[in-house]
Amino acid sequence: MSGNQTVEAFRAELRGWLEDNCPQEMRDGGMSEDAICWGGTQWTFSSSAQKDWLERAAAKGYTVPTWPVEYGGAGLNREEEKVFHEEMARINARSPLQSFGIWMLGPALLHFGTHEQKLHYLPPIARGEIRWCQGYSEPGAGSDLASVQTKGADQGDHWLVNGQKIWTSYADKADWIFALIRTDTDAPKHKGISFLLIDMNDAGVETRPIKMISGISPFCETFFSDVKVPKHQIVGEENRGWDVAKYLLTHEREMISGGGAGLSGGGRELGAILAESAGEDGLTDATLRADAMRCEIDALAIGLTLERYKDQSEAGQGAGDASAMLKYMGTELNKQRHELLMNAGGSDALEWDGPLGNRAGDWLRTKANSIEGGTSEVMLSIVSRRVLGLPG
Amino acid sequence: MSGNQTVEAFRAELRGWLEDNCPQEMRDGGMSEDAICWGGTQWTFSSSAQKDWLERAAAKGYTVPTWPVEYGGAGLNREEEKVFHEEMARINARSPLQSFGIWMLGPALLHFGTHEQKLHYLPPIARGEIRWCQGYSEPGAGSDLASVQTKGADQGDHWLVNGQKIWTSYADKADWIFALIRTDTDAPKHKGISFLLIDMNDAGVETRPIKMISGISPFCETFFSDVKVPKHQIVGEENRGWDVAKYLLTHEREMISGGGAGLSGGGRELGAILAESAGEDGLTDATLRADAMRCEIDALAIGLTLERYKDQSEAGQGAGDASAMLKYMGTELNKQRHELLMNAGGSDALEWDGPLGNRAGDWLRTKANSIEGGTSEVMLSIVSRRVLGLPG
Amino acid sequence: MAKLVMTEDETMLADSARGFLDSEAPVKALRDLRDAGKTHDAALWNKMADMGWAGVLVPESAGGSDMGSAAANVLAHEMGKTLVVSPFLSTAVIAATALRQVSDARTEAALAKIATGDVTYALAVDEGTKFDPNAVQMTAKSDGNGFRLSGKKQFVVDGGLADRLLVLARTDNGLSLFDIPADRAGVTRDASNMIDDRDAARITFEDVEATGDDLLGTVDQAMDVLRPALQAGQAALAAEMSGLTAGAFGMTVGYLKERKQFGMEIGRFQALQHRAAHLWCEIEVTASAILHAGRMLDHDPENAALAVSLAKARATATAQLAVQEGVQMHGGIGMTDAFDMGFYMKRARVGAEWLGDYSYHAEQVAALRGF
Amino acid sequence: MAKLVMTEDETMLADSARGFLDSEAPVKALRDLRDAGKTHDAALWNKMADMGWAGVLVPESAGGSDMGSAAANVLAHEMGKTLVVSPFLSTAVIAATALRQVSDARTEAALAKIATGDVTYALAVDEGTKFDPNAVQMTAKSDGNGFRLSGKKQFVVDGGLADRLLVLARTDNGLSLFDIPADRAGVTRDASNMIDDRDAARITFEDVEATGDDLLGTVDQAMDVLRPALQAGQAALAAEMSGLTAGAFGMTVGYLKERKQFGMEIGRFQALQHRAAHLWCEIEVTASAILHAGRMLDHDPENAALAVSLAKARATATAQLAVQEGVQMHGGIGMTDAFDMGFYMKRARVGAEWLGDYSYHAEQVAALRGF
Repeated sequence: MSGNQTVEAFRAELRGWLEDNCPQEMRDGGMSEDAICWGGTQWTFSSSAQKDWLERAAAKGYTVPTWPVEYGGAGLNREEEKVFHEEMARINARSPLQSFGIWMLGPALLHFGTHEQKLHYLPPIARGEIRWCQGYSEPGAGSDLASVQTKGADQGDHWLVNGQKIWTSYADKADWIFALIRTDTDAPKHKGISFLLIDMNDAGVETRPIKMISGISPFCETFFSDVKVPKHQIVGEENRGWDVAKYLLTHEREMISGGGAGLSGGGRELGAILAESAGEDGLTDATLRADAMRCEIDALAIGLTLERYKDQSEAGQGAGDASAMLKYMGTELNKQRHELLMNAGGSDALEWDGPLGNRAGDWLRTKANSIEGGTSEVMLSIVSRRVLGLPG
Repeated sequence: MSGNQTVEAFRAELRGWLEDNCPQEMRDGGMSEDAICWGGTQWTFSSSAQKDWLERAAAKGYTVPTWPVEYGGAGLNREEEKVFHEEMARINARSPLQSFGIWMLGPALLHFGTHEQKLHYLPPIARGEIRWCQGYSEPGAGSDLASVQTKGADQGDHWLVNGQKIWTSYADKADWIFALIRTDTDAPKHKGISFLLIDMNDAGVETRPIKMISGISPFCETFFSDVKVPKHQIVGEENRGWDVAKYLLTHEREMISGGGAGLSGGGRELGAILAESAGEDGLTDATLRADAMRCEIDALAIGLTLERYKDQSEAGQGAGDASAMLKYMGTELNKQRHELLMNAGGSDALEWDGPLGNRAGDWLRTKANSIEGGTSEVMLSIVSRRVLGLPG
Repeated sequence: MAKLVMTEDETMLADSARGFLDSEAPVKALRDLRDAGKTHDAALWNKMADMGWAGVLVPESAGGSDMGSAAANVLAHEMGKTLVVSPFLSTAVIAATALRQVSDARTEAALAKIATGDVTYALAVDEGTKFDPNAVQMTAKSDGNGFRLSGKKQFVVDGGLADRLLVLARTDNGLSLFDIPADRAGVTRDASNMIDDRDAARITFEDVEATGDDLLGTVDQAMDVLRPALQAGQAALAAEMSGLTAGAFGMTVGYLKERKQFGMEIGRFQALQHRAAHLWCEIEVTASAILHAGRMLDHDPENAALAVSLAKARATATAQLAVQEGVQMHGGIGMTDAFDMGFYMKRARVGAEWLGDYSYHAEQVAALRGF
Repeated sequence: MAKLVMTEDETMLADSARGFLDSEAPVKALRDLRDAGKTHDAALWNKMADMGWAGVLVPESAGGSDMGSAAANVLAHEMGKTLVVSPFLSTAVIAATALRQVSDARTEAALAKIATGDVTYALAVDEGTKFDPNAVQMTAKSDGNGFRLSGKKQFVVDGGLADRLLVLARTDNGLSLFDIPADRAGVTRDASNMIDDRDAARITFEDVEATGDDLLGTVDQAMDVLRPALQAGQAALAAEMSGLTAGAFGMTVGYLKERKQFGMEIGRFQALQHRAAHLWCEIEVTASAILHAGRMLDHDPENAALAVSLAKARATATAQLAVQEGVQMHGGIGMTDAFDMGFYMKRARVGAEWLGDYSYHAEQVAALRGF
């Protein structure tokens, strides 16, 4: 059987499985905050369909389709993964599970973790049992992520962690946190940081939600007071946590940029959303039309660029610092797209929970895209120095 | 008689004079390179109408309407000047004379010159007899205008000038040049420069035209080899030429920005030009329409800002470093406007001397707007430091 | 034409307004109101009325100070700086301008009540998601000597708090404007939960009775009365937006000077310097358009359309840029509710839509300029 | 679908093209041609043909190398870098693609001559100032077994040098495409004095005879033949523009590293760094769209319209930005004819208009995306 035949056989099988297993209510293409299933011990399913969908998908490894089977995945290769997303999109299926464990910790563990760590931490992520959050930023650090002040004092078999993190997404709903902790205060800034895994239920861990301009609190401040972290809860080597962080930053940038790419579900809706706002003759408002066309063109081209970098990386041609480019272009575009959607929505978009749902909240949320995971300014400086080789 | 009545009486009188004296051929609103009368000893009138118009206007002081009568002007106040421009525009009259003498040297002499200098130099400018050019920039200096290397060695009753200037507009057609010359090589950069007036016919002055991307050569390189400049040919004090230069730079910036302002003749034509390119239903191309509307709005608002700063300065509220703002906004807009006109012109605009005349040449010319007289980047840095007080 | 320079009177008015508002209505007042679940502070509005602001466009004969549009814009600008919540635009600018287009005892009395702060108004025009008076479908059917109003309005700013409504409806041969009490039978108001925390409502009119007396101006000729009112409102809204732009920009420049990253003030980074400088340039240019609109409304109102659309378009674009740069340059903190920048961003967004968005006014400019 | 990554063959093709062009056709070749008052270098075109480039889209049966659109785009990109002057797009891409849509002895012979460089073509579509095939008014009236062509074309790129013309004209029930020699009686060519110094002409057709044999494809069905040819041409033009963008950008980054002002390299100024970095990001994104267009044309030509319009729109916008930033960052020297940047700016402007401008392709995208 040729590669193509294998892939098509997989498609047929998957299509059948989806037909049988994806509940009808989960086929509404839901992308909003409400529609997401995050998992974790605090999780309450919004419907039995949501629960069924998660359990069935997890059983097949489809919550993390590209992870190895032994860690809870389906072991799909790149071609199969594409087919997987195509078939999911075909029936408008919701993602059965989303989480920082899937997006962030998983890739880090797969790359830096020991076999034992993978076996221990990955399957509960894949099954949506344990929810993770990320502890990188600290108050006042801003773009200077490596200026980590939270300390882990070496106590032999454990570190004693003290300090404070900020912008920890959904820390109040998470079970565990992966965090950058300074374990060597004498070393240069980037050389004394370790990447630790911490149980949020441990004594001394506290969280406080931060209310954002969109009215919701997706982020928290997280405080550590004399928290004991066993030595085996480190990913990678001691004081080499910055390597893990950098790897994940690159990964995160690609992920955030994907949000604006237009080939993802949200992007595919742009034309449809605009058509709704338009009259019978189409979108005749010249200003809006011109902006919409430019946005659509850019979204499609950025989507193709994501695709191209994946292909390049598969072909062994590293994308290198291009993730900074993708992050910059993707997030700036996403902001523009949401400005456009607010504009198209007119006064209907100006109400919380108005006729257009959470359009205003989504719009405000995008403003953080070009700040979190490295600001647009930092991305441009990276390109300037590392790609273009400009001095300074 | 109230101020308003005086002004209206002036309007009536002027209207009659224009009716009697402005030749019909000079009422075509001509703004192109060909339509301009520059004057000077090398000047050849393109028609007898052009010659008549210059002579009649000069006799009334209308080539420099706001200059004092004794220096060749008409002594108009601000209100009368506005009326003058309104009435000229009403009959689409060409400007009878344009020159660097009028725009640049005149204002400098009126501000810094002695009475004798004014009497000596200004009337020939007003009559179009002597054409001036400007010698500021030097090769390699770029935005750093004060890095003047051309030297004037003190020889008692004269300076011996040696060096090279670049971007001297129409130096090959000019009779005299006003130039920044380093007369003290030991002083700090800005403190050893003098503002000298030099006869282009003097021995040792040579010019070489620079061909530009638009195909024409409005600029020259100008070389000075042992040129003797008598001591009385200085404007302002010795080694204080930078004060004069700064004054003129501000003036020049306002002038260049005015080119994009939309309230000047060129601006008023935008709507008409676009209407030509449009079909019966108006300008329906959404992208072009959106750009055109934005350009028109910005042009009008920048025009009002010029107006506002003039009013402020009359009211004794200095505009200060706002000239940097006007220069930046005006020239960037002018570039956009010409991109728009090229776009609207389609393939007709892609030929030298095609159906749209010199549209491509005009477009290319505008690219220098944001470079000459201080780049846009320098303007933004001036605003950042002097207006906003940002460090650096 | 009056000069494009602030007069001494205007400067004094601005200074005194600023002094009052800094103590009585800083951004915190909006925050407190929001946290209390309210959209209106009647006590504040009474104080403003006492200072003569409610009567800024009311003729002296009706007890107003009749200072004109430029002065109203000065007040709106100062209010914008701290995102003041009040029915100033709806009542003191729009309704007062509409009412003074008609000279009779009834409008004189209404204007007097506006000046004293005893009555508030809201303007009900929009029916779709975009401002477009000519698209109004709401009907006012002749019924004996009066009318019966039926239809729905949305984005009625101050529509929840207002005592009276100015309602645009379609009569037999055109549009007519009605001035009716907000509690008249058949009027149902649903508060809109606005992102800028100000008062607004969706309003349903079910067979609402209106007499000939409720008609403001001539039947079928609403625009004679409404156009000047809209223009005054659009110009004042532009001024308010330029005020909020100034507020957001001031915070941002302050932050650039104070915040350190990578060992230095971020205001030393040239890329940020140039962006801040560019923004300042845009602000200056917009200021001219707003000043000009005020002058035209006061001195040549028949020809003010271009000036007003210019001001609203520029103010809208500049405000968006100012709040976007404001949030981005502040980084994460700018995204938190605890910080004020978000309030500016949300107000700028609502102001962008109200009384015609950028595109609406750009098309007005294009039409007036012949393309 | 083939991957969005350059194949080894493509990389080798690019390298060998670059090697050849750097020695045979640097920007100086364009300058020399211009200074000599010429718009075509037949010797250069013959060398290109010898290397197989003229036959890049010609079937092997007709002596071509049939490498496909992606390969043609690779060549066009390399040519763009040094602003190479040649009839490559008109002849090897557009005409060859049109001809191969029809399989007969005549087209086979024509394709063979293209591959050897023995014939050059130009495409005559535009009649107004903007590209719009559907607006063609030129007539081809039935006359016995043949036709009589009357009308005017403009912006016929390579129309002065071409041996043959592909002419789009209106027949009784639609549009038809004719393939006629450029010197046929009744054809008058007026050279256009183009700002990019390349060959172009305005062409008048006065009662020009065409036989049934001169018809390319079916009468009234020009688009069957023309659409693939236009798409191949648009994609290759986008690739050429991305090449010129790369050329201009390379010069600019080099200048930033070398030019000193105020005592340091101007590339140290963060504002310029960020602008250069932004431009690079745009270039990278555009590169993806162009690669994708080539893949779609080669593997799924029926559905390539979106990909092609995307590529041309992006390439147009990115090229304008690159040359504008290029001139501005070079300062005065960038404005002089002695420096090459102006050539890039002028070529970018002509490329922006040819075969559909940004707006044209944006509207195609909008239509295909449903708004």
